[in-house]
Amino acid sequence: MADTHSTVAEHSEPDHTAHSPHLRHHFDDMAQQFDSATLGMWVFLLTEIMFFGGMFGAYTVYRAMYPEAFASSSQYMNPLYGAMNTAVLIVSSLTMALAVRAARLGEQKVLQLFLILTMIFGLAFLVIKGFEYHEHWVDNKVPLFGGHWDYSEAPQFARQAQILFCFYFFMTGFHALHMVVGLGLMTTIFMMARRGTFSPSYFTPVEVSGLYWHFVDIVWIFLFPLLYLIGRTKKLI
Amino acid sequence: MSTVLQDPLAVETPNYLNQEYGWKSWLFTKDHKRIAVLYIISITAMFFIGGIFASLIRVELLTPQGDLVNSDTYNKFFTMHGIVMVFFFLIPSIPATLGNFFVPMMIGAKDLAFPRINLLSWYIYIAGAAFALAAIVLGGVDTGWTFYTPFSSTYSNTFVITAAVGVFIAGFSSILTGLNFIVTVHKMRAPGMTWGRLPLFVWANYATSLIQVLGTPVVAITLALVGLERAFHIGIFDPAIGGDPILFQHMFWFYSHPAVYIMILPGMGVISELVTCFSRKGIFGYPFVAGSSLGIAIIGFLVWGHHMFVTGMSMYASLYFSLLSFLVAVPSAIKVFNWTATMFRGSISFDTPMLYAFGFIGLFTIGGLTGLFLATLGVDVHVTDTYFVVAHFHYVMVGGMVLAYLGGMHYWWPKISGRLYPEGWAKFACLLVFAGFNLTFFPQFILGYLGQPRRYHAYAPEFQVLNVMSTAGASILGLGYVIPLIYFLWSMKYGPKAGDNPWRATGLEWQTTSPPPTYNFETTPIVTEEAYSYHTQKETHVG
Amino acid sequence: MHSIPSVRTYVIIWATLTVMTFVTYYVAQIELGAWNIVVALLIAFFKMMLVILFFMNVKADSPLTKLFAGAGFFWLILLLGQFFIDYLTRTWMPEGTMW
Amino acid sequence: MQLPLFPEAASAVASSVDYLYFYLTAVSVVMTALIFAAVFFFAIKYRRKSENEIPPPIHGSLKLEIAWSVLPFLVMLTFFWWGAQIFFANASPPPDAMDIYAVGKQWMWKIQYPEGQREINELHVPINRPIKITLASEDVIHSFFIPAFRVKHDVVPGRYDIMWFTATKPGRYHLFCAEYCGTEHSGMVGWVTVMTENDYENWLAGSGVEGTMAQQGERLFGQLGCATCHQLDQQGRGPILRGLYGSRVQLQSGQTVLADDAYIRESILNPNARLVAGFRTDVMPTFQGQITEEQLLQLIVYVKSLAIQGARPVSEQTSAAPGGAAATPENPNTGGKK
Repeated sequence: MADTHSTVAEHSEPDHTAHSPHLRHHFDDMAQQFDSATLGMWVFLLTEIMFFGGMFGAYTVYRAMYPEAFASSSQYMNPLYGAMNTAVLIVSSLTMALAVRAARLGEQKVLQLFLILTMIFGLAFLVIKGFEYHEHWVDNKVPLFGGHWDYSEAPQFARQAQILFCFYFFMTGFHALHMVVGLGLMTTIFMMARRGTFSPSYFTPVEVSGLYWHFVDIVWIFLFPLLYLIGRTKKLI
Repeated sequence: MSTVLQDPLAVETPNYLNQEYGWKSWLFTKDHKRIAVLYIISITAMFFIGGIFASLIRVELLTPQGDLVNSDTYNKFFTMHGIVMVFFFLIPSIPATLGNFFVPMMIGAKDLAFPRINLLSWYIYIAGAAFALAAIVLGGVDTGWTFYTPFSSTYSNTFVITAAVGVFIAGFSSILTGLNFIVTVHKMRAPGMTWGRLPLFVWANYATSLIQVLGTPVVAITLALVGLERAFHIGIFDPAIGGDPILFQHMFWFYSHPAVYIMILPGMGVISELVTCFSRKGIFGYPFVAGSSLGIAIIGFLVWGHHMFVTGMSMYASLYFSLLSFLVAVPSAIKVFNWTATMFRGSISFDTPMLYAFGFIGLFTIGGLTGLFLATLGVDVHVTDTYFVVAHFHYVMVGGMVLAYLGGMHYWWPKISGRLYPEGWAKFACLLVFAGFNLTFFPQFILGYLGQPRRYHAYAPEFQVLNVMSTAGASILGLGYVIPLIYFLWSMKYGPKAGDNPWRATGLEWQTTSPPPTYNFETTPIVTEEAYSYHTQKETHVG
Repeated sequence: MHSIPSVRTYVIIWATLTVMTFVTYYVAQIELGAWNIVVALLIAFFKMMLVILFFMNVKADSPLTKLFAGAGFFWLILLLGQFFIDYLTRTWMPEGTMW
Repeated sequence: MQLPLFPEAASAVASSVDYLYFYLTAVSVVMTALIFAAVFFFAIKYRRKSENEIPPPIHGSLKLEIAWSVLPFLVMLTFFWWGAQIFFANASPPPDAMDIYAVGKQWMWKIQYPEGQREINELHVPINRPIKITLASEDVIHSFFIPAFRVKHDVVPGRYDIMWFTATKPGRYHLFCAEYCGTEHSGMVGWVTVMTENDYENWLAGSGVEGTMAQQGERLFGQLGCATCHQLDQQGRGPILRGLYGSRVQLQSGQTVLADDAYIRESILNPNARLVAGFRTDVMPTFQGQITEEQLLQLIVYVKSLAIQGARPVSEQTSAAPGGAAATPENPNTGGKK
């Protein structure tokens, strides 16, 4: 490589920056910048998969160890809430996908509308989740705070069921945390959209936030059957 | 070449150091080189903090009775030594400093793909370090750096959560650095810089980044579970409600075994640069050296169970993990053989970086081979959790990683600072490190097979002689670390100007000025040759 | 950049996802023994693929994106698979050491 | 000053571990010597003679790469094979092994013998007899490590771990805790005394004990009120325990389970976890937190002593019954909750 510099590309930087005020100096062109950003988000999602993967792994081990205890505690979950929330999230994913589409096509009003819809569905998810948490609290099914825990209907599972409830709260809690972060992203994107930041040649933040939003949706797609739908055909409590 | 060459005696050219002044220009910089310097300062500080704990451990172990400090204090010493060194020095060491500085330069990029995330990762690192230091100042942690449950989750009365939060946060710094490198290597290469032409240091950092991105989140969630279990007294790993403490170990080592490859792989990358430069010869078997980095990164995820052979894990799992542990030794062996073969019919000089490379090859060979003892089921039962393990991983981590880091720092110091360090002192320090290191850790192999368990505050009197030897070695080693710190600082002001390419090395980082300008290259380079094409260098000459 | 899918495609995907959600809900009420979980996971996997391929538009994306998306699941399988190399074979041991 | 360089080998397995260790060391020394020699030789032979010399390029050799990947791996496979053989040979104790029970507790080892002796941080074993140690932990993970025997096993709370060895040389050897367990981890050490068969018998006879371990368990069985429901000869509110140990038990869930140490332990601590078919969940209280691991082991040894069909209660026997003997499985219909 010693002499590799002997030919030197005449770099046409001013042209590129002139094209778009959004091109950062260290990139050659917008395509490179867009590809980098989306690849970056995918690598980040890789991290997220493993982050939730750690919990899914531990969950699977315990579920294999104590299938009945897990099934019994699943009966305290309300699958209607779970299904509703799944539906809500899927709708929000649809609106998110449509928002990205609008951004690509440069339809500013449509973009803002779908971003707002996405936020509304995201909030709806959190509200339903809140009701659900409240029910568990009233039901004494919260082993987390050393108090609200009563499992006398099925004492044979009383101890191990705590593990499932711990996973339930950790997994849905971390998922809800991701929803909150997602809502923050949406708000930022919405503000940017209102300022008219995006155009068919620059919509990277919308695209990247969309990927994140869909990922959070996917996590829930797995949480729903794994937490709510265990052993629903049996009467264990 | 003459177009980029600068007269070393000329007035300082504009570079990343003199572009701007003042603390704000550093704390808000987005230049990967300045961020690398920030990292160098912070990990050096953490290294010496960890080093102080190491010295205290060694002083305590001079006598078998454990009479210098009480056992609680001693337990905190080795825990803080482990946490600081592993999570705040070894893991960020090469990637965040030399990698941050040179990966973009070596591929001909102006910066990393996400400069702001790069800066963010430094702040996250500092936040994590602040928690770890807070845990020390508040009274320490006594769980060992491994945080084994149920001791960490239920029984310890120390600042476990504070330290775990520190490690959790620092993990995200590591993830973001890895993410940045992956995207940079994929998307920011200069024209002509194909995958087959990437310098091996870049390959090594790329492989490291994969581990950082894929492994770190698992340890993050594991420590989060321990922290939550401790805070709310509920049990994921608590046997009282049916939890399995061994599951914690699985989850912990899923990251923490690959993490040792986060520590050693970039070191191997540095050695590939050093051996080629100071043999003035292309690497022997480029595809194998590059591929073995990826091989280590992937197979490294399949071997963690060898930390758990005596835990009561299924013995069939032990069999599986033992076999794969031998498999991961193969790519490491390939590297050592190829470095040696690279020297064959080379033009070998004995500059300080090359001395460190010799040291690395020797010590890493011993470290790697003793790793085979630990992968062997029947022998591991006896030596696991003894000083044999301590000696083994220090041979790899210190003998390997730290020597590579020091070698790399000496090699690239002229580029980073624009100055030369004093060669005589540097050779002397290198000798001290090598001798001190061996005196410290070789006796520990013998201690380990004799059966001295690790993390012992007081030990059986017959082990004293070997322990005294170890402590004596540690004093020499400590001196060997302090000397470079002094002369590096000294050389920043008084060292002779280095010139752009004092080693006559290939590699794009040497084609620009020293220190490099803010965006590294005045014009984007175009690459037409493989890495380490020393044989085409004939006519060029740097004064 | 990539081709832009039509609104119709998105709506069809959404409708499929919603239907699958109700399918998974009702299948869970039918006794299938060990197959309950298999069916539930297969449906979840199918839904995930729909989201990834269409909503996240990986179908039209570069091989590199596909590689990275796939790598995540590969590593997840490594994690789970190797946990179970231990947990599934523990009971093979001559002594009943599981509690 | 003492300067030992190699540990004493005092068990049947020690020398086989040592031989493998020597083999590994020999291969390592040869490999290290080869690499060192090559590096030194090249460094001197090919040292830079003039500042401007440029050596000819060598790109590599596929044959060499394959050779130095495959050959070392084949050598490593011999390590693997040999190591696995030792590991598996020592995985399960022979059926005639003598039982000893050890409980790890921050920060001491509590040893119990079936004959009733109890010690702290001292283990006495006879020479040339396989000894099976059942390990339990009261709190955190410990590790039972006897360097002279080359054996070690973690003691994980919530379960029983098993290790075994055959001592071959009389003497006193270190017993260490090898898994970090808190403040006085390094104080959790003791001694293993290996004695000739005669000395061991004398030692057993010389120490005053209050009955065998099974008798201690039987006393506890009475004190805790277990006997009110678990009667010896007729069906009470709990299952009959005679003949239970080693049999297969029909559970309420429809599965069957082997009544071994682990199952009995679980049934005492968490009675409803695996309930025997035909019994109610609200009868037996949990004993978690009310009895120590040592007492649990005594109860288990007592239940074990009832395994022999038609055996009388231990108080009427002269010595404890050996464990592990399988009794006829009870009729699942009359079997029940313990």
